[in-house]
Amino acid sequence: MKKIEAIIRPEKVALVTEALAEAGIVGLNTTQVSGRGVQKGVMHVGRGGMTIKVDMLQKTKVEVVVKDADAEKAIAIIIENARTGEVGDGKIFVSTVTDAIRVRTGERGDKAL
Amino acid sequence: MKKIEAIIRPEKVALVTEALAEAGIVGLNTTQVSGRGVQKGVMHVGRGGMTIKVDMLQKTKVEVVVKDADAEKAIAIIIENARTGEVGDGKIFVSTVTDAIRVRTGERGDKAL
Amino acid sequence: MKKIEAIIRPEKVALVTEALAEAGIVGLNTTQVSGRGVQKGVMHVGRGGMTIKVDMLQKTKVEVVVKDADAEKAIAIIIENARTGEVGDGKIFVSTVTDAIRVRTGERGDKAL
Amino acid sequence: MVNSGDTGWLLASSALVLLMTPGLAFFYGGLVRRKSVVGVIMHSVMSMAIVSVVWVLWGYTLAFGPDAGHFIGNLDYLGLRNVSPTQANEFYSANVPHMAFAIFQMMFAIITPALITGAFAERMKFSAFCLFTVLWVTIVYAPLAHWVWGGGWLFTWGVLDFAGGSVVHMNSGVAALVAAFIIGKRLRHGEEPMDSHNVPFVMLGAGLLWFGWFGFNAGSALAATGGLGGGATLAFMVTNTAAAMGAITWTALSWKFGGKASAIGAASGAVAGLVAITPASGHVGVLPALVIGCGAGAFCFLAVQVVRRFRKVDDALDVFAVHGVGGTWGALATGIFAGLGTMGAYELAEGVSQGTQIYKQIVSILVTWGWSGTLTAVILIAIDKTIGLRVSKEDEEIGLDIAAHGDAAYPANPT
Amino acid sequence: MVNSGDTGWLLASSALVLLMTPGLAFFYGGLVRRKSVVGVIMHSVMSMAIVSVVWVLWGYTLAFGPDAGHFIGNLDYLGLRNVSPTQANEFYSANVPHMAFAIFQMMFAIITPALITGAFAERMKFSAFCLFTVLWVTIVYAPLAHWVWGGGWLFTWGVLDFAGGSVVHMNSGVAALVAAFIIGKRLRHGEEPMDSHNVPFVMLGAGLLWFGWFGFNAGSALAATGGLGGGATLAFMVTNTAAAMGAITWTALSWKFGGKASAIGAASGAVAGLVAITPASGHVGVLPALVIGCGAGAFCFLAVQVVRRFRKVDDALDVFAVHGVGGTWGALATGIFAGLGTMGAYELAEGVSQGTQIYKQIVSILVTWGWSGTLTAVILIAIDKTIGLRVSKEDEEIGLDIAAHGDAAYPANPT
Amino acid sequence: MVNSGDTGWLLASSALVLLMTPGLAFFYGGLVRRKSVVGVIMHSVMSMAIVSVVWVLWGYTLAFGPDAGHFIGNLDYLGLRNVSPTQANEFYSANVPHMAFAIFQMMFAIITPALITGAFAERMKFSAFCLFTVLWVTIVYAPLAHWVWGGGWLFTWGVLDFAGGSVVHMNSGVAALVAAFIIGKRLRHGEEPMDSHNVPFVMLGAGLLWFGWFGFNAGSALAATGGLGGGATLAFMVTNTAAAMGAITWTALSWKFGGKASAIGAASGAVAGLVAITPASGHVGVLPALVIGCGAGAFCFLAVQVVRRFRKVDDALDVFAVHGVGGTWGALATGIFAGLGTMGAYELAEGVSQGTQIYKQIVSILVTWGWSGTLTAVILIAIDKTIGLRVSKEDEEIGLDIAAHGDAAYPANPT
Ligand SMILES: Nc1ncnc2c1ncn2[C@@H]1O[C@H](COP(=O)(O)OP(=O)(O)O)[C@@H](O)[C@H]1O
Ligand SMILES: Nc1ncnc2c1ncn2[C@@H]1O[C@H](COP(=O)(O)OP(=O)(O)O)[C@@H](O)[C@H]1O
Ligand SMILES: Nc1ncnc2c1ncn2[C@@H]1O[C@H](COP(=O)(O)OP(=O)(O)O)[C@@H](O)[C@H]1O
Repeated sequence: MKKIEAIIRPEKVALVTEALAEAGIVGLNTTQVSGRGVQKGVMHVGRGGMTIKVDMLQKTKVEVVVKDADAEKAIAIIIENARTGEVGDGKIFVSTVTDAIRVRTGERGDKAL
Repeated sequence: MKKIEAIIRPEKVALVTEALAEAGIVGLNTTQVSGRGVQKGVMHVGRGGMTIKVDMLQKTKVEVVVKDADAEKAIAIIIENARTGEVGDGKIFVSTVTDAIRVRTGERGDKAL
Repeated sequence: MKKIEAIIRPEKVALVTEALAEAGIVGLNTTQVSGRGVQKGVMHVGRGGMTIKVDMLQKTKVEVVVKDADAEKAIAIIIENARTGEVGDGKIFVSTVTDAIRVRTGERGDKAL
Repeated sequence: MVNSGDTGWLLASSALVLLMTPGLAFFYGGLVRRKSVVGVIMHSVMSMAIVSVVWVLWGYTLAFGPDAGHFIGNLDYLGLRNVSPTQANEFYSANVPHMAFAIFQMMFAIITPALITGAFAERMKFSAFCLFTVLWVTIVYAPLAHWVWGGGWLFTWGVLDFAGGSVVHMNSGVAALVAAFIIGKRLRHGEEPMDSHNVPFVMLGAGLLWFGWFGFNAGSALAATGGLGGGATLAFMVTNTAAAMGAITWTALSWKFGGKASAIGAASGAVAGLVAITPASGHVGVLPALVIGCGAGAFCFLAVQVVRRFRKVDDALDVFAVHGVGGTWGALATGIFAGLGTMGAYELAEGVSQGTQIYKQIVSILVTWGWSGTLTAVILIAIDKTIGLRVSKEDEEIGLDIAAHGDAAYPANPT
Repeated sequence: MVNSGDTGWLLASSALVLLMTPGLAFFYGGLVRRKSVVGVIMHSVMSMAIVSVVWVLWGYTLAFGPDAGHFIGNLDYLGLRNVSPTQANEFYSANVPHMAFAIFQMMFAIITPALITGAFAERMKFSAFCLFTVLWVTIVYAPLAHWVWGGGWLFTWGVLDFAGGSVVHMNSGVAALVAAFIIGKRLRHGEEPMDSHNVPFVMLGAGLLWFGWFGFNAGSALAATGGLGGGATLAFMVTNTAAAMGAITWTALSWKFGGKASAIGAASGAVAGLVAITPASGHVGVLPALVIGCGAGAFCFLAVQVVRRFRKVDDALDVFAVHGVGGTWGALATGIFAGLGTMGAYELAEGVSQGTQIYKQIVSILVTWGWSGTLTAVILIAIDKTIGLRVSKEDEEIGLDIAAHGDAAYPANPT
Repeated sequence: MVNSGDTGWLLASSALVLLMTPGLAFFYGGLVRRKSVVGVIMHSVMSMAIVSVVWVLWGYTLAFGPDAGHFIGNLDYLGLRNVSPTQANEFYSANVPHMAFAIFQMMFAIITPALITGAFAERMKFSAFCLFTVLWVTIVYAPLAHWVWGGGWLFTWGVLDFAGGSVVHMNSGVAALVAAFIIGKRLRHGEEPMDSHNVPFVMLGAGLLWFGWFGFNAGSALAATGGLGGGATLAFMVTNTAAAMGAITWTALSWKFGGKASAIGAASGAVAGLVAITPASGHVGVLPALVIGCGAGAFCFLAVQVVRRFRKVDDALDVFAVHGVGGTWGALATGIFAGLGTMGAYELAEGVSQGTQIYKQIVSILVTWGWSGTLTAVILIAIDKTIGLRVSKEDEEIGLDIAAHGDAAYPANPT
């Protein structure tokens, strides 16, 4: 199984997750994160307007665990729906998951997805 | 080392983490996530009650890195304490962690857990 | 590629991320998590001051995916900047990422970081 | 004569009391789980909307229409006809327009059912809630208000309830207990934590309640100077004093027994003190107010522990423990302390001894408990048998914010 | 004669109206995306700051200075000279100090431009917003206030606008539509969700608005008893009634057509009801208020749907649909219902039939739309051509909280 | 004679001032780190509770009891005996019941120690805080209030402090600086960011403060018309004007020097303007108020920068920079502008020149600084030596919300 972590614009989450569902990839979860990439972050002014620091931008991480066979499909769908062509569109990271378990039934492996 | 990510009902987090601690698994962290699985998500109505979209349900991700030997024990404890038998009980994903470091001391590997 | 997940004090995040940027490691994301380690957590009192439960402490997870070659450098920077020497300084976990994709361009692998 | 000073004060007080309901929305909203905050706020907001309409149509005339048999008001004021915006109704107050009195009373009718909602939070059908509000204000609230304030039998008999210890607090507190019992416990209640999701909201709500309560109690003199009981100034002062003592007492008890000086405890204690001083506020002096506030903090704190131990009922936000118990203590304390320390601003009616007054207060307590408990049960059972009282298990699991209102308080993926 | 009862009430009302602007800040702030809440709140707060200064320097004299040609006030009150803090200005009210009247009017001038900001939320340059506020209050607001309230031609001619249906609501609503059109849509509007990030904030804002509106409408009698129209008490009662009906109606419609009893709908409906009753509040009775509130809920609900379908314009927070449409309905309804059900507290001017009054109201609607629409456009285009109206694409993407104000509402990495 | 108009206004003002303390709780609560918000709110809430009780028991009589040697009030009003809820105390005001005056003054005594808490936020033991509040109100506040307002020597000598520039603001500001110094800096202060965790809360607090301040200043006339100084209307107007100018000035300075128009800056500037106008509010006209507000924004902005550069002291929420510096500027400005632009509503006492008045004001500044600074230090050192002032390192690290109050503001795992 593969875990696909896509860090995308929050505004694109609804599009991405709907498209994934249409392609049969229902199970997933999302987290609010802050991030910095090429789009480097911005100045922040404290009380009195003098203490300046760098802040990060708000992103959403979409995490979806899929069968190995579905990984490329999922990646393609995410790219298609999260892209604006502007800096800040985000990154996708892929890693290996060794097992999955459905809490309700105890089922394991691909069946648990 | 194994990383166990359990996406469970927020209401079950206290039970799960207490049970883990009793079994000697103290170190862990939790994150608020939103998720969608068999329990598909729900309609959301905007201002004026016309713009409808799909929203996700709130879950908590419990993340615990354990020695390989402890993985099955941890999984069993989580299942036991997070289960209601209803849809939405959640998923557990297992993956491999290649190293762990304790920031305070710089210790590495299993000792750092 | 390596994914480095550092769970540190929220107060240290700015220091850590600035130091990483200076070392050329710009891309990263952060998440608010709650955690428990040696620093075990604390009592919580409900309404009327009678229902007692254990709560967890607020931490920030800094997640950065780097080329294999950069992993040790990143770890060293994080340790240096996140350390106070007190319990609660945090943990770093390292795992393997099999692929990375830049959404905007579709570039893959190390180039996408 | 209708005058601008008293009228201005009554209108300002009415606005203050109105604000208590949004205050309550935040007090309650902060105390529930994150998935239920909008639903809880909606209970308060829709109480404002529904009761306002019921009141002008038929509520006011039932409660404050010319007395019919010492039991109910007649229909002379249906749709507020004959309720002048410029002339006084001498029976209630010669100093303010009749309609200003109707406005002020409306605000009490709004908040009373809103108080109850804390008991059945997170699990009642919204349609059932709406229907319940209409019926309860009409059947339970209006007659009781008539008896105590509108010239009904408790009024004539000399029961003291300056600003609503029985009409508002005992009434809603007992109804809450009954409602919690009839609707049943929240899913997995007692097994899972169901703690407050936002303590600052609780404190904001408590702050607005404290603020608005000055209108509630000091406005109940129906005049800025002179007026009922010991007058607005006395009521204002003892209100603040009891709130303060309630907060100190509850905080201290939580510190002693729970190990921490709980902020939710401070807020709850302030509310408990405010509840208990309500019936007494125009009738007692400052030192009795300290005692009343202290008692309120202690008794309500205790009641929360006791009710929570009693696992059969899930009065989600402790409405009974705070308003039922606090209101009862206040009604009793009114009898005990009436006339004390008011420097002549208020004295017991001629020929009435402290003992007699206590007796009257006890009767009013029993009447209120019986009336509210019985009729609330009848209404809720009737609703349950017809349109149903409780949401589906799925909706409760998801949370009413999304399931019933389609508005997640803090959306899963904010943009 | 200047008296303490009426003056106290007017000062209290002024404070209530002032609080509406922070209330609006939260109503609007909750409705926008998380990255824009501070920017939206700043719009309201800076309206308070900027208009307060403009008002005392030259705004008040332009609006309420002695009439010059039925078009504008002269400069007698420049810098508030000749505006006594103790003596009345008999033309406006004999019962309160002239300066108290100037204070009360100031609060209206503050909130009106703040209302507009919902239209161009999340994308206007802060410098442009500041300049716009100064110019708009001076050029658009002050003359219209003079015409309707300050002795100008609509006033003399007998147009009824008790508390600001045209001066405040239509005026800001139409300006909002024009502003939304000129500044253009938010990036990717219509393609991405731009929903409210915090529903409790919306409800808090609505609660404060409802509360403050009692000052807005009942204060507009300029006296606690007697005073303009049917007086403060009548205005207070109908204000509450219309708010309630508006909330019920909008909630019901969202339930019927959207499947859920929306909380944002309840809040929006209450505001719509309050908007519509504003011009009518001293002129109509309680039953007409029910109709006005119900109409407001329905028409504004409908207007939101219609405007949102019209994809060319992005009136971000539906200012036109609520204030423009609600205000227009209110102005019309004032003509239809004026004098009805007020029990003699208010009657149409002698010799004026209901038909004539409706005609006058329609004229006032057309005048307000034309005046506000045209001049707002002129001002905005002028600003656009000079200092520029809209932030850069990058700043909009990042969000104005950080980009313009350097204050993330809820920092990315809170400590 | 006691009359309803003035009494109603004073009671309404008292309610407004009470609300300022919850407002302060949110202003301060938003500014601290997320782990400390409940602790900070508790400081304000417990000030309300503790001071309310101290005040009725012995605080009021010490401050406003019949004068003993121009230094302190005697014990005639212990437990509020002899403080009538219906009769006036002619010495303070003939128009309102004596008890209404005691209520109004109580609200000032509540907020003053609450203001100080911003200095030692996030690190003081809760028990120490409680004890400090009791002692400080008794030893520092009550005598100073007596000197300035209660017939003491500064009062008799003709020092002007309309609504608390010295008694409230300088007093708390100087105490804050001393407290920050004695308790020491927060752990790792200066090394780690300690920024505000919730900007909307800051703005909510500022909005409630602005609103409540109308009661603070305009209520201090002790009458709706007539009354002290130039009267309530004048005080109301200049209060708003100074707040507005303060907000504009601070925002502009943050824009110029920090590159962004800070929202926290706007809120801080409004508060600074309100602080500075407080002593002057009944004594100056509108144009001087513009100057006072502008000066407040500038001086306090500057003071924040200076104090923050001075790394030895950690006045966490800039209490000294805003209240100490703003209060001092206001006291001085009162002398400079007293009587200017008030249109005869207020004039300097006969035979007193502007120069003399300035001299008196300077003396009052020196006295307040010395008194507050010295005695606050004594109290805090005594507490430190006995029960201890500061929490353990562990508790500070965890945050006082959980460590001291057991109530995490937003729980780690909300359900
Ligand atoms: N190396 C990385 N490790 C972890 N997260 C990253 C990394 N690089 C980028 N991100 C995340 O992806 C988001 C988008 O990155 P960005 O560089 O702005 O996108 P792009 O360059 O594709 O336009 C960032 O805000 C951050 O959250
Ligand atoms: N394939 C997946 N990848 C990532 N997260 C998932 C996946 N499937 C489910 N989840 C997470 O698990 C939660 C529970 O899933 P659900 O299907 O409702 O549980 P179950 O089917 O066991 O009752 C979801 O809300 C989601 O957060
Ligand atoms: N085994 C683990 N798995 C996941 N997260 C962990 C684990 N151990 C610790 N953590 C996280 O790291 C944080 C710091 O751990 P802690 O034990 O307090 O640090 P240290 O022992 O280095 O002082 C915890 O709050 C928790 O979030």
